[in-house]
Amino acid sequence: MSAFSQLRLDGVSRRFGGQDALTELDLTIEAGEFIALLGPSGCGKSTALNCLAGLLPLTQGSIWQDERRIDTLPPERRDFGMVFQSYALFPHLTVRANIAFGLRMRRLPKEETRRRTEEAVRLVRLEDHVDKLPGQLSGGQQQRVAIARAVVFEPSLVLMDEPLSNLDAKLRLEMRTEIRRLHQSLGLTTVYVTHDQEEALSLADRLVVLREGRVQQIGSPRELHTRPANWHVADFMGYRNLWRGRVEQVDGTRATVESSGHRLLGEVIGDLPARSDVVVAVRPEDVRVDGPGETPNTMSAAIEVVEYQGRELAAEARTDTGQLLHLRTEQRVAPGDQVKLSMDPQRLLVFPADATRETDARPDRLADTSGATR
Amino acid sequence: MSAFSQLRLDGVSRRFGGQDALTELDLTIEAGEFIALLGPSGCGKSTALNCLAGLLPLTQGSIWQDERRIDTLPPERRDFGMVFQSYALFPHLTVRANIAFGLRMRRLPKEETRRRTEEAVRLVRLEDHVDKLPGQLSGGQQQRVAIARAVVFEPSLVLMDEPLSNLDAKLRLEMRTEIRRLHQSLGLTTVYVTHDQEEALSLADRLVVLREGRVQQIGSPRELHTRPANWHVADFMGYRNLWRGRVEQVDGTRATVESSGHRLLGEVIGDLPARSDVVVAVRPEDVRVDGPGETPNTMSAAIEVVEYQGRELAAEARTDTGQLLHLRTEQRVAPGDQVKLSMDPQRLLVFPADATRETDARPDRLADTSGATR
Amino acid sequence: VGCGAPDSPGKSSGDTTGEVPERPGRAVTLNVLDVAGNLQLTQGMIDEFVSKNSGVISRVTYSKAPAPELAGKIKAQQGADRVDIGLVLTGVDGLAAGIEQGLWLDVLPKFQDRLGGMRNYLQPAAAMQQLAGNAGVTVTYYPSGPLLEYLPSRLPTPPTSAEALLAWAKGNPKKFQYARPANSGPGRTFLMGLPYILGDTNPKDPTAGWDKTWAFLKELGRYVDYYPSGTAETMKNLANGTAHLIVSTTGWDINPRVLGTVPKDARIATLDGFHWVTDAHYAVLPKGISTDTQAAVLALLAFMLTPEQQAKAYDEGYFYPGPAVKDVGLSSAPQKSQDAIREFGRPEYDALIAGNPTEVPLDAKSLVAAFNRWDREIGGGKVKQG
Amino acid sequence: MAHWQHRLAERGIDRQLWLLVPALVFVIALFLYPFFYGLTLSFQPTDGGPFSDYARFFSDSYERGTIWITLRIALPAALLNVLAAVPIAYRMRGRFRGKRLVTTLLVVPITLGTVLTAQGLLNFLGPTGWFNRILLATNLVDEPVRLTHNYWGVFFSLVITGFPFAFLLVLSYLSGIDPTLERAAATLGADWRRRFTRITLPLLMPGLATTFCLTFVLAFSVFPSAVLVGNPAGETRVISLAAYQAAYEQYDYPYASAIAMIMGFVELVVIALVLAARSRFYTGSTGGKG
Amino acid sequence: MATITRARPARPPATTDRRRRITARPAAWIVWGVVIFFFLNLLGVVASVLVSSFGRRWFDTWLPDGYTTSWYGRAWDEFALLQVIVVTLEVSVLVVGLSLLIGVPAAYVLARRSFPGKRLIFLVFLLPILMPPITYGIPLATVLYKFGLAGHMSGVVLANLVPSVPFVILTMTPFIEQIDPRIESAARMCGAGLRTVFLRVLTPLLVPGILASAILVLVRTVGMFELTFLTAGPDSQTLVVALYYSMSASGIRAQQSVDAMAVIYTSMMLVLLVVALRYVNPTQLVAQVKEDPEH
Ligand SMILES: Nc1ncnc2c1ncn2[C@@H]1O[C@H](COP(=O)(O)OP(=O)(O)OP(=O)(O)O)[C@@H](O)[C@H]1O
Ligand SMILES: Nc1ncnc2c1ncn2[C@@H]1O[C@H](COP(=O)(O)OP(=O)(O)OP(=O)(O)O)[C@@H](O)[C@H]1O
Ligand SMILES: NCCCCNCCCN
Ligand SMILES: [Mg+2]
Ligand SMILES: [Mg+2]
Repeated sequence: MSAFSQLRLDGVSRRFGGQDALTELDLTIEAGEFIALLGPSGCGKSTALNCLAGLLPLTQGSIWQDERRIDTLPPERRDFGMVFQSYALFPHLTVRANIAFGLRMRRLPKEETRRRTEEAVRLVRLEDHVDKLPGQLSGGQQQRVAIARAVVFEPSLVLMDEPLSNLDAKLRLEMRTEIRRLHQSLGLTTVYVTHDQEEALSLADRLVVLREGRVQQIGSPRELHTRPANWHVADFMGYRNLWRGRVEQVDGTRATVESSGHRLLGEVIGDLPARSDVVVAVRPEDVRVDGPGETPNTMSAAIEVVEYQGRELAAEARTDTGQLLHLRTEQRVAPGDQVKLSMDPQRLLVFPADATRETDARPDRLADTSGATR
Repeated sequence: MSAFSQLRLDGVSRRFGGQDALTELDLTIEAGEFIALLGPSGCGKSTALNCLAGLLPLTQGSIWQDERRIDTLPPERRDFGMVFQSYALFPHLTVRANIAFGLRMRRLPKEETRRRTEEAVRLVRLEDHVDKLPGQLSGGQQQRVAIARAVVFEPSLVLMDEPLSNLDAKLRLEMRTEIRRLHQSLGLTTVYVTHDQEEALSLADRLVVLREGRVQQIGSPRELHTRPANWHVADFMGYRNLWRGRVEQVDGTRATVESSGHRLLGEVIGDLPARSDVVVAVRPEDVRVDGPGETPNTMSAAIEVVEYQGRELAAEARTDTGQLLHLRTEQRVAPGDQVKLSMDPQRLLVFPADATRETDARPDRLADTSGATR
Repeated sequence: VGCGAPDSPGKSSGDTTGEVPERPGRAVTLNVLDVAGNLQLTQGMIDEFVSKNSGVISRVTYSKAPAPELAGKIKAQQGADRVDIGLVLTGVDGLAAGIEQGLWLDVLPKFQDRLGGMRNYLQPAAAMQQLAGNAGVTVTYYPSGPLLEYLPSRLPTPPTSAEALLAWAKGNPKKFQYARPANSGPGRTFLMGLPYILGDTNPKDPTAGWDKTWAFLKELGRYVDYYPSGTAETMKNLANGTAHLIVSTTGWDINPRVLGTVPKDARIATLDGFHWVTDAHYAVLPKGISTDTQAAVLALLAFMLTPEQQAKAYDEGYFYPGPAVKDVGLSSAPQKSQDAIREFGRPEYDALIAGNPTEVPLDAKSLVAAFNRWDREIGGGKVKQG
Repeated sequence: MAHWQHRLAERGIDRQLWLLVPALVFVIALFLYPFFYGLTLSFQPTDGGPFSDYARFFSDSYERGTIWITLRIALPAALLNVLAAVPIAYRMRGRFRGKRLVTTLLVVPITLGTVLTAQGLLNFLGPTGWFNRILLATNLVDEPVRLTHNYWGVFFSLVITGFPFAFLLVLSYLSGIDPTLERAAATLGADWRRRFTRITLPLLMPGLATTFCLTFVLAFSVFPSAVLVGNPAGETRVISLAAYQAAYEQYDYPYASAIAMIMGFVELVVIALVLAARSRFYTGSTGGKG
Repeated sequence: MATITRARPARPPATTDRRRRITARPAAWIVWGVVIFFFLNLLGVVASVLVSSFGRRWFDTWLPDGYTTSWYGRAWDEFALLQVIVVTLEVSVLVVGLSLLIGVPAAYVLARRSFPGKRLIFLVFLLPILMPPITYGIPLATVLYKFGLAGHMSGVVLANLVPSVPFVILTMTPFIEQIDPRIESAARMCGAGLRTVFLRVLTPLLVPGILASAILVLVRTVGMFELTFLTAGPDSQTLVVALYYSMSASGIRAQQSVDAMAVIYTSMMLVLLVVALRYVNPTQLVAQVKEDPEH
């Protein structure tokens, strides 16, 4: 293994015919880290991964493995392993030959190739399937072949592009566990692309959130979850309730915001001049139903729609000022119920409404939900 | 709308060259109901839907709309709307023409076609995109066109085949809300295919769980969630912890089971002779960490792996008898922590281990996790 | 230097212009290209020469091709200065095309003395040699036609004059056939023979001297259903009864009956006042071959013009009679030839050949002009008639 | 500072383009160079100014007429080949027993070659051929129908040699259309006729246009069969025959080149028209491939 | 509570033999009728040549008077067909092999990449298919002779490559487009260079496309008269040259012998096609067919 202690992306950019797909990505990856690239469809995740892999030439910037510049090397000389979204197994080769491919390319002695292939097969528990062709395997099994193929030659870095997105819910959960186990047992440095925030949160040591080719935030799962850097990240991290508002008063990290007839108290993220436009964000699970009455951020609302989600219910409620609200609760509410809702100011985040571009400045959710009142 | 009060599937079966894809499906759908067909990949969900739509001839059975037999009608004369997994939008027609297609086929007056198309466009909020071609829309927008196209002619039944599986997590959630809203506002009878149990639970009035072409259970979301009919359904409904065991004693609906060194008390599902082989199932979220010490089903374990999942953590723990256990908790556990775990006997289900086939008799999970101890 | 224009001079691949020795310095490999079907008559001669003179020609290869593409191929080779065809066997058309393009070496008068057999040409063969100018050497000759061919079972008494032919055709529409002259030996012989039969002003000038011929053909054309694309098809139509009267030549009369594609009992007839329009095959040497090859080919040609070798040209009546030189009796031909001619030949040919004048065919330019006019006015005219 | 390779990469230029080089070198050396030689040759007539061979062609109605004659044969033949291929290929999409056999049978005629086709047509459709014998024996006609040595002979030979190509191409384009689209149309109430006319046909049009162009090119350069089963002096005197006669009967290569250039130009005009019409249809992905 | 419904409603059991047709029958019958008519006539065309080639004499009758194989014997001897066929096979194999070798990489680039000038290059590859060989045949032969490449097999092969390489490019491009580029990327990530990717991954996956393309190129090469004739030497004539000669050269030749030649020609093509079809489903000749399960 051509190990390294640091991999450094330095202003990595990629344009496609004048359109920026990835802009100035700076990122340092420590050996052994598990990094997740996260973001909505089209944000440049795969572009970043492919640039790292060498499958896509950069249009700007450089990539350094310790003191060695590698962005000009072709993919086959970077010694990285990669797991692709739809597995990209070689359909004409058996499971064994698929897994052994990377070792063959390295012209290892026959015996060693055999030994390491067997080992990898055991690692992903496919002993019974080594002689099958990929077409004869189930999705989960194919996935495991793809992983074994990518790690068998002990690459210095493993790249994974939405490796679980084609699996059904149950299998996805199982394979997630598997990947984490592999990462830990082999100590592989991993860069993992996903658009599923839950997956990213549960797997990665650090998350990189991209939007329109630009890094929005880099941080630990907990940072991302509790302190998104802006309302776009919040939106993506599950803050389903996003309302526009205007700051009335800022007090340290607390701000009082007026939003469609409600006065809300929340945590300020970023710089917030008084009277500026803001977006207030809160997660459905942070909206409590009939909580202690004396807290701030209390509003009465009528339950409109209820979805059963097992232990919990997901519901939509409309406040008396007409604001639509998503919430999750273990209480058995039903459509038509009048409830009192409250939100912990710690959990209610206040972001500046970035008015750089008109379309960006308007939280889609807000527009959408009000439109749906018709 | 050629409304009906009942749609009845009577022993509907479909074979593909000797292989049963769907076996004897009996199901009665009441007008206005939202039915979800749920099951793992390849279980026959799409086959059932296509039989219903008339896209696939039955090999046995019949379909009745009230007293009218319809399984011999071609699809275009059944008057059902269908939303396809990959949308199947007509790529050469604009959004407007796609949506109007069904009305055109019914030779409605021009004016009415226009009016109803506009209405449907407004319903799915695509006013700004009516003149675009499908290729110029995002996934979510395409989805909405597909839905509008299927409902615009007010079909007596709407069929949806995994309509959300191609969307990213955030969009999936939004579209789910949209579909439910449409169902409620138009009062459409809907049959919905998915492999995502969460989706099925949150949308449907009744769920039909299929496995290998056979119905396993039909029931409300709550029934499915809390009382799966057998361990396969339990497995599919998120009971990640499945252990083999042996009944020691049955007491009404309660059984005492011995499973890998633990004595567990749980709810019996189905008929259970004493000393028979059973499968014990419990959800990760029903495993409590450091709960009240006096309950039954208590075991001490060491946390092995922890996944951050926002509010909660998902963790794997190994009991002192070596059993692997998945759990979810809001407590901040860390790998290596020694914890006391407990499970409410109400939430621990005991199923007969159906030994009809060798492979079936062995819960995969159990085999897998024990294999993973290496 | 890269690619120059194809016709720019390249490097020569051997001595091509110097003195031609009596015998090649070293035995040569000879590539023969036949575009006239001549090898059927002469391959035996060439093979015999090679087996007897392996010091002159060590190996011979044969290729055959349709005539028209010949010039293009030789041109391409000469343009590149790499001519590998040592001997071309061709009819009048290919010969003339090459002369016009300057493709052939002038064999005469330079090597006249090496080709003694040329002094023994039959008179009409000598006339054909005259036509060839200095480039070609006549190797086989036949008087050709025009003849009419018919089956007595279907047509007991054939017309024997031009007027009678026209009248018969009128009375029996669609039953008279000849193939498109550009594609058919008998067709073109008929075309070239008509001016003599009809007494046109200048039988050698199709543009200005064939008024009667063109008028006759136009009139005749009214009763012709269509013009087949080759002689073989007219023969087939004669055999199957679609046509009752077709045009032919001596070779086309005898050989297809030998082959069995025309019933043995078919007969021939001639039109009053007909002249034979003769035909011949020529040997030509492309410019650009080495002097050794030239020497070898000249020796070969001298051998081919001896009476013993010429007797092989009787073949199975393919080019009847075939020999270009005098005093070659059928009895000196191979037995197979003798048998075929005895069974399928016609005794009356000797008298017909002796009793009617012979004419050389049109020169190539006039012939192309005649074809062109025939295509436009006679063959193409069928369209307008519907 | 961006690496120079990066800047080229942004425009789509990188080392992989070297893979084009062998084919390009090949086509330039062995086609473009000789082709431009032919082109220049056409402007160097044996006598007259640079355009006199072109003028000569267009001023002679017998020569000029070959364009129309050729179009009159090639356009309907190409059209028929394409149109006949559509319903047959349409039937061949699903799975059914004997499909492989039928497809093989439909493809096999590409092996026949011009000569066998011509000989076969002359034998089979000729006045005493089986076809006429059957017609006569069944009293459908009183005297043999003439189907060779005229327009129809050439037309049939173009159908026999062109249809398999068209069929293969149309089948491939058709299979590139996601069958789900038709199923979707069915659930929306469209019967098979309207499924075909509203969905399949519009999506197939670009493929049909391409197929038409390729079969048209094959038909337009028809030559041996125009001579063998047609009436080469009259109604099937196609333009390639005019070029052939110029080159190989009159040995006037400049004139032959000029005719060939005119021939290529007419082809390009037809193709350009078809492609222009094609661009009015939807030409994106149709979902069936990939 | 709804549970699994097992009780069947009291109703006559649904019969299964009444199968609904999905599409209208008359249209299907017309199509199949036309296809059958086409095949019957095609059969007549082919059989009449075949019968004739074995016919001793065949005048105004349904079948020949007698049968013989002598036409084949004559053709065989007259053209030394054994050698001609061997040459034809060699030329075909070389042309097919080389045109794939040159064409597939180019098709790969055209299928996968977009770059400035791509349209122009496409046009350049289209031209040799559009232009009749008359336009460039003679100068091409001159070039080949000039470099000593014509007059033997190499010239024939090179000349035939001129239309074949573009043909491979045009037919292979859609096949390559159908292969998931991620499979290549996966191979490269496993350490395979471009060459290995081609040899070990792309080639096996492209087999149907390569075969289809090879068959079409083969058909064109075996049938290409002009370019072959202009560049062939005495030892490198192919079957089509002999065939055209037998058909159109001056001199007397029985129809049957031309028929025999045509049959030999077609048989050779047929054998090659059948061999190829053993390895590839004809429905996949031009594209992988996504089958509609409903029929
Ligand atoms: N080959 C290409 N040519 C042109 N634009 C491209 C190309 N590849 C990607 N893009 C554009 O670059 C942007 C980023 O694409 P990328 O594939 O990296 O997104 P992603 O985050 O991986 O999305 P997804 O979740 O859908 O996979 C998109 O706008 C996309 O349209
Ligand atoms: N056209 C077909 N020919 C043969 N077998 C088929 C065909 N269509 C489906 N099957 C088989 O029938 C079974 C059920 O398939 P179906 O498509 O209904 O599954 P599904 O539940 O929709 O799965 P998924 O979630 O993957 O869409 C599978 O085993 C499948 O392989
Ligand atoms: N007499 C016309 C036949 C000559 C053969 N030429 C073949 C050309 C094929 N395109
Ligand atoms: Mg991506
Ligand atoms: Mg499905």
